[in-house]
Amino acid sequence: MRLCMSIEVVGEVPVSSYGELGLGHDILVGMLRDMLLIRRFEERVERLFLEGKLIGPSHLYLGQEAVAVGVMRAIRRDDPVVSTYRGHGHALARGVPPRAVMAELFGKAAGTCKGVGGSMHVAMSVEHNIPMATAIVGSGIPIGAGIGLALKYRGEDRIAVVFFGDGAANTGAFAEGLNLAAAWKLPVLFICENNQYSEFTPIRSVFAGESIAARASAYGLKTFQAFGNDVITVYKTAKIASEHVRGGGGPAFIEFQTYRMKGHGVYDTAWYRPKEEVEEWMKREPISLFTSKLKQAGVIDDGKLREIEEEIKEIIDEAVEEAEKSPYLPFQELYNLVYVEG
Amino acid sequence: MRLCMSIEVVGEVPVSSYGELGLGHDILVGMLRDMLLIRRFEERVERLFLEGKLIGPSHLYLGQEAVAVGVMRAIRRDDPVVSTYRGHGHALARGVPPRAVMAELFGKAAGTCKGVGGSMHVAMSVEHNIPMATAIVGSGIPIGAGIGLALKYRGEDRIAVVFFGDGAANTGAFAEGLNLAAAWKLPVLFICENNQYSEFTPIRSVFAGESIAARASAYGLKTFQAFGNDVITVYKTAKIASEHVRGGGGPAFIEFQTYRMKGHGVYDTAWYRPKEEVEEWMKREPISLFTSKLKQAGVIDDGKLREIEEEIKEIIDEAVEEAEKSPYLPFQELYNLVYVEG
Amino acid sequence: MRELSFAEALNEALREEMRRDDSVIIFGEDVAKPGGVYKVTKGLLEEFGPERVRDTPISEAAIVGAAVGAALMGLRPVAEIMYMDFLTIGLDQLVTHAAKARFMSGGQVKLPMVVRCQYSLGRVHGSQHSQFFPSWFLQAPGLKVVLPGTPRDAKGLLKSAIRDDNPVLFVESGVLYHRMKGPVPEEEYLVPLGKADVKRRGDDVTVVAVSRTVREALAAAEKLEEEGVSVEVVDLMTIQPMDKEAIVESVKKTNRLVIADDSVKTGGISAEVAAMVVEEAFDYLDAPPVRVNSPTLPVPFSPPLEREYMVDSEKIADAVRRLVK
Amino acid sequence: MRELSFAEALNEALREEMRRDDSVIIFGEDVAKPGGVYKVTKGLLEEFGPERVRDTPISEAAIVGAAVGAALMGLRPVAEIMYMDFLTIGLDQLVTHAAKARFMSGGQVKLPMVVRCQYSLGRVHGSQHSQFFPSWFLQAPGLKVVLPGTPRDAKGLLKSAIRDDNPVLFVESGVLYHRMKGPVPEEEYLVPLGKADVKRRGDDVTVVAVSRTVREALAAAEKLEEEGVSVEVVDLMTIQPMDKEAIVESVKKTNRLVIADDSVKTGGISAEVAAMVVEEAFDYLDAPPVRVNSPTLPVPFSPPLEREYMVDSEKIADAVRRLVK
Ligand SMILES: Cc1ncc(C[n+]2csc(CCOP(=O)(O)OP(=O)(O)O)c2C)c(N)n1
Ligand SMILES: Cc1ncc(C[n+]2csc(CCOP(=O)(O)OP(=O)(O)O)c2C)c(N)n1
Ligand SMILES: [Mg+2]
Ligand SMILES: [Mg+2]
Repeated sequence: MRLCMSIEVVGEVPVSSYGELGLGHDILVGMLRDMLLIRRFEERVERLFLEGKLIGPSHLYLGQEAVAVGVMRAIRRDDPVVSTYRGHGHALARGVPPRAVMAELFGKAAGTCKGVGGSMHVAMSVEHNIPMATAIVGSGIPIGAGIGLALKYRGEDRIAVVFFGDGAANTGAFAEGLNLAAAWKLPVLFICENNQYSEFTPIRSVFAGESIAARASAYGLKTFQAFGNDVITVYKTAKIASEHVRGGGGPAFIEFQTYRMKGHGVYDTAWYRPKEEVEEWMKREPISLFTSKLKQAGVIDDGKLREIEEEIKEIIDEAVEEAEKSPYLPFQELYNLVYVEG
Repeated sequence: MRLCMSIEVVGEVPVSSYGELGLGHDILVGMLRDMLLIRRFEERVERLFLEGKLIGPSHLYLGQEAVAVGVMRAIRRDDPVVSTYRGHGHALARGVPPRAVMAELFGKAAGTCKGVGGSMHVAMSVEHNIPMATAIVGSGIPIGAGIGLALKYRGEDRIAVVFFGDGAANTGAFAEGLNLAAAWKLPVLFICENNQYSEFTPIRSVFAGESIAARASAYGLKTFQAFGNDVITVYKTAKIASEHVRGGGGPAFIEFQTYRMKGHGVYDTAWYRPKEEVEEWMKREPISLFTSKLKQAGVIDDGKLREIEEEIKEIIDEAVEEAEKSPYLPFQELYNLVYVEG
Repeated sequence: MRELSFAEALNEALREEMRRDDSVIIFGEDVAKPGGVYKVTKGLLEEFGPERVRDTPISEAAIVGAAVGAALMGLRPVAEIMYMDFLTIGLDQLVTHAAKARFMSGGQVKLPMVVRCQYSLGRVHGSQHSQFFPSWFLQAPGLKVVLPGTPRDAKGLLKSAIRDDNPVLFVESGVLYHRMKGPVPEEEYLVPLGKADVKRRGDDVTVVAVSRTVREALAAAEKLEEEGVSVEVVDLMTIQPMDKEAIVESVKKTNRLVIADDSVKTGGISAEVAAMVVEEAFDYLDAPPVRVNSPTLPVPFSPPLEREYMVDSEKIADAVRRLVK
Repeated sequence: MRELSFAEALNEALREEMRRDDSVIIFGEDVAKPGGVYKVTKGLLEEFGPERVRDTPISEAAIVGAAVGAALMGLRPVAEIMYMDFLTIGLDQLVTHAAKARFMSGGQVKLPMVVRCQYSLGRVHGSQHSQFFPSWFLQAPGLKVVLPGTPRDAKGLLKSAIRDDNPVLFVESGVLYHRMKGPVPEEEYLVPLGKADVKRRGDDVTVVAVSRTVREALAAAEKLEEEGVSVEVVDLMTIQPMDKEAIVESVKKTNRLVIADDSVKTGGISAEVAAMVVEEAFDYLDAPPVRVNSPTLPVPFSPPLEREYMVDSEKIADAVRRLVK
């Protein structure tokens, strides 16, 4: 017996179709700006680590900017998001102020989590509808299902959006969470950022079966695949998928193909990756890809680009400066963060 | 994109093909006898519980006899098996003496596990190559993968065989274990006894996606589906699948459709099942099905049947009698069962 | 006063809280149509409908994880894990997420969720269905951990747990569900979390007990009274946060302490109680605290062996006798 | 004697045991080609090949479960769980299967397996990557639980763990991997499981320590010596089974006890040690045992807060000073 599942592959969106998607020039430039903000922010973070000003683990979002930005633009600001330890990009794309993100990395009280969370939980910002950023691979998936359950129960038209990596697809939490979401037809959009590696291990070497998307489909989810380095393709795919979910069609799943520009964490040189592979992907690196498309479409020129870069540099400089001089939380305050009183 | 997976559906084997499978009359009668032994054993166990002579949880194998017997006959006696809390049938089909099984249910020292395990672990018998019988749904699956790993590493031509129910397909352990087995191409045959219910809940109501088989296939396993109440169909499917595995083809998965004749445990009346559904399945109950086929083929007659029934009755009577009068393990002996000394 | 079984009392608590607050929802394996394998959720589906009472797949990580997610959005989920043993499968969600989410977010979020489970020690379920390890959660600040010992407390504590804005692990003794009946007021009441309860006053020895052993401790106290020994029985009820004051106060009066709980001895609840009392009231102790626990062995199936394995009133009484001798 | 780092010592242990016995195999996340995220398994793939050194998918239940299965068949798997936090995901396999399989089979099977993990407290990893909960496993008889505190012990204990026929949980301190060097003999040696080690002789106070706190205890002892206080430092090394005799013997000599470990205070390793010593040597104690632990809070990320959170030599010394005052 041949059993067939349908997986919707969304092709790369040509520049000529940007108009059809309702994306005006301002929005397009805004998306590039968001991506650049993440890019420059992460480059600065990397530098701060290498200078020893920041310590601890830190998982940069370099190379995956198109996914966070495309998805965040496609969903609503009030849709709750579940992020991960690789969450700097999710936070910035969602509009969490760079100064709060930076202060958190410094472990300062002005950080999103008062410095108590750190890089791996920096995206947690209730104000920005990111109630969870987990450092445990796969664990955001059942949590996202639970968020969807609450939204459905309340009859809201919001949807839950959960980010995770390719490695998460091998976890039990992935299986249990997807099954629950699909069995209960919960309004959850699952976003798998397949950057081809789980830490130092290529996903293909520890993954069995056709694809991550095929697995999701076998768990009964409406499933999509698309190229994750093209922000407009990401946007379009997330738009279609989120409409499916918001319309009551049950959970959807998107596998985006993307690539880490650097190592797993700041100290990882990514020596284990074949040079040709890296080069191949760098040709399709999201920011130069989008910049050249926007130039081609006449949406942006070098002058505007410089302007954006300057604005961003200022924002980041300020964020670092403030973070450096702002205070730590007094230790005693920690005791007030464990339980809700009363 | 349509993504197609192939699932091999093995059709019901007609009586006329028994010869082609190399199944002589002795073997066929032997298989019926094994099934009858399980049937009568379980009926007696049920009675002992209702009389209050046995206590604790007990999950009868009534109605699924064809799966255990068909599979055990298809695999080799030295293939290690992982059983479950619904393991009486697996043990008996494997040749564990009924007296040892019965003594275990009575909690006596003469039991397979010295009375320390009880009904849910009664199938554990190293002598009979059943090194594990777990009471945790799904947990046998990664353990089976580990057994397969050992066999592969040692270059043995044995294969691991793991039994579990439909409910296990929703667990994280299922997903993690299947992925590991497939990624490492381990020699493991996974047997899912889909008896349509997980305790009191119909599997369909808590399961998303096409089928359990489709899930297994998405995890990259060679996958089969067959009717589990026909012992020869079970035998044939398990034979094909085990040859695939033994031949180095990597793990295989079989989903057998079957049905519990009674409740989940001895005290469950199965009130939650629609009468028509039960009736429909009872028409295809494995023992009458096979008996009538064997009669049709002229392999067995009522006289021979009576003979078998008498032999079995004697075995079971003796098992109960011995179990009742045999001693418990002295409590102090428990201390010697926790660690291997030295 | 009317008498209810442990299971009935819990059922009433759930029912009342669901009537009171529509943000309370329930899910777990076999809790809806079947009404729970031990009937604790009986009739709730019928009264509250399938959106509020849900049967889950067998997937404990998803069950606890979904509770975390739902609680983050302001619902008050009550998730049932059928046996405490299976809680290990959802433990990452309970310990690494539920317990820490508020802290690691810098106090931004709260998780008003309850995870209910029961342990089946005493029901001849063998090694994999009888585990009792609440002491683990003493290492997981952020959780409250509640273990009722009577139907009355079960109801009042569960109601408080549901109303609490923190994640609560609620551990029930399965053997008590239908075998223990007790007075339960008709009118509404709450039993506060974090407070111990002196279940019996006495002067010679303090027996601290929790969950199933409370009944055993009370039976022991009864016997000992006939022997002229006056026992005070303190029911912990919540082990995290622990009501140190109540325990210490009792010990300061009696100067002798026995702690009885269903954990295996090493690293059990009793270890923390003993260590804490020694810290806080060393000079008041006439003798070392005695721990009455199961031996440090897995649980055997065989009925007489399981019986011998378990803490009972006789073992508690013996410990007290040795202490006052 | 030559000096090795903690990680190097562990690597040598693995290498020697793999050379000695081809039933020893290794698997875990990133352990093969990458040589482990902390380089403990560096070079093993190259020496022993891909059948014996395997990268796994991210699936801790499968990792521990596969170790159970392989051990049931007589291999000696050494499974690596990258952070102790992730052990919760494989806990059903460790606690409900590995620890109980022998017992519940009536002694038929044995499981010669090791699960290695590390805790990253002290490496500013935040709440979800710094947990330390070995005391849980005091409730899981059937497991041995080993925590080395020096490179020498790390090597000798790991070798013993691999040769042991029981399932062993081997917990390493990640912060020591590359920051602690110490003498390690060139010639082969074993350090036995189940035995504590008196790391320093003294008369006034016994400090029981384990894992990372051993170094802190020794530093404290050094300081205190200058102040005229003689401290005996007992390194537990194995917490299950626990070497009661060694601890009690030391306390009988010094009459004062401080226990320092990286658990949060309630329900930590120190609780069991304190309760046990009080039981066994109450009359020898001049003062109540003092527990020096992390406060009962999740681990904060912020570097200075994490530092303040942790047990250090100063906190241990203070506890001793208060005790001898
Ligand atoms: C359950 C669990 N196991 C292991 C880890 C350690 N770890 C952190 S990130 C990571 C790789 C995750 O890969 P992937 O899911 O592809 O996400 P990516 O880092 O590529 O974004 C691993 C193994 C973890 N955090 N959680
Ligand atoms: C992890 C886990 N969750 C829950 C249970 C309780 N339980 C025991 S059997 C069972 C149903 C299992 O159904 P299925 O896998 O279909 O096997 P069957 O009993 O039908 O043979 C459940 C939920 C368990 N033993 N383990
Ligand atoms: Mg990845
Ligand atoms: Mg079933």
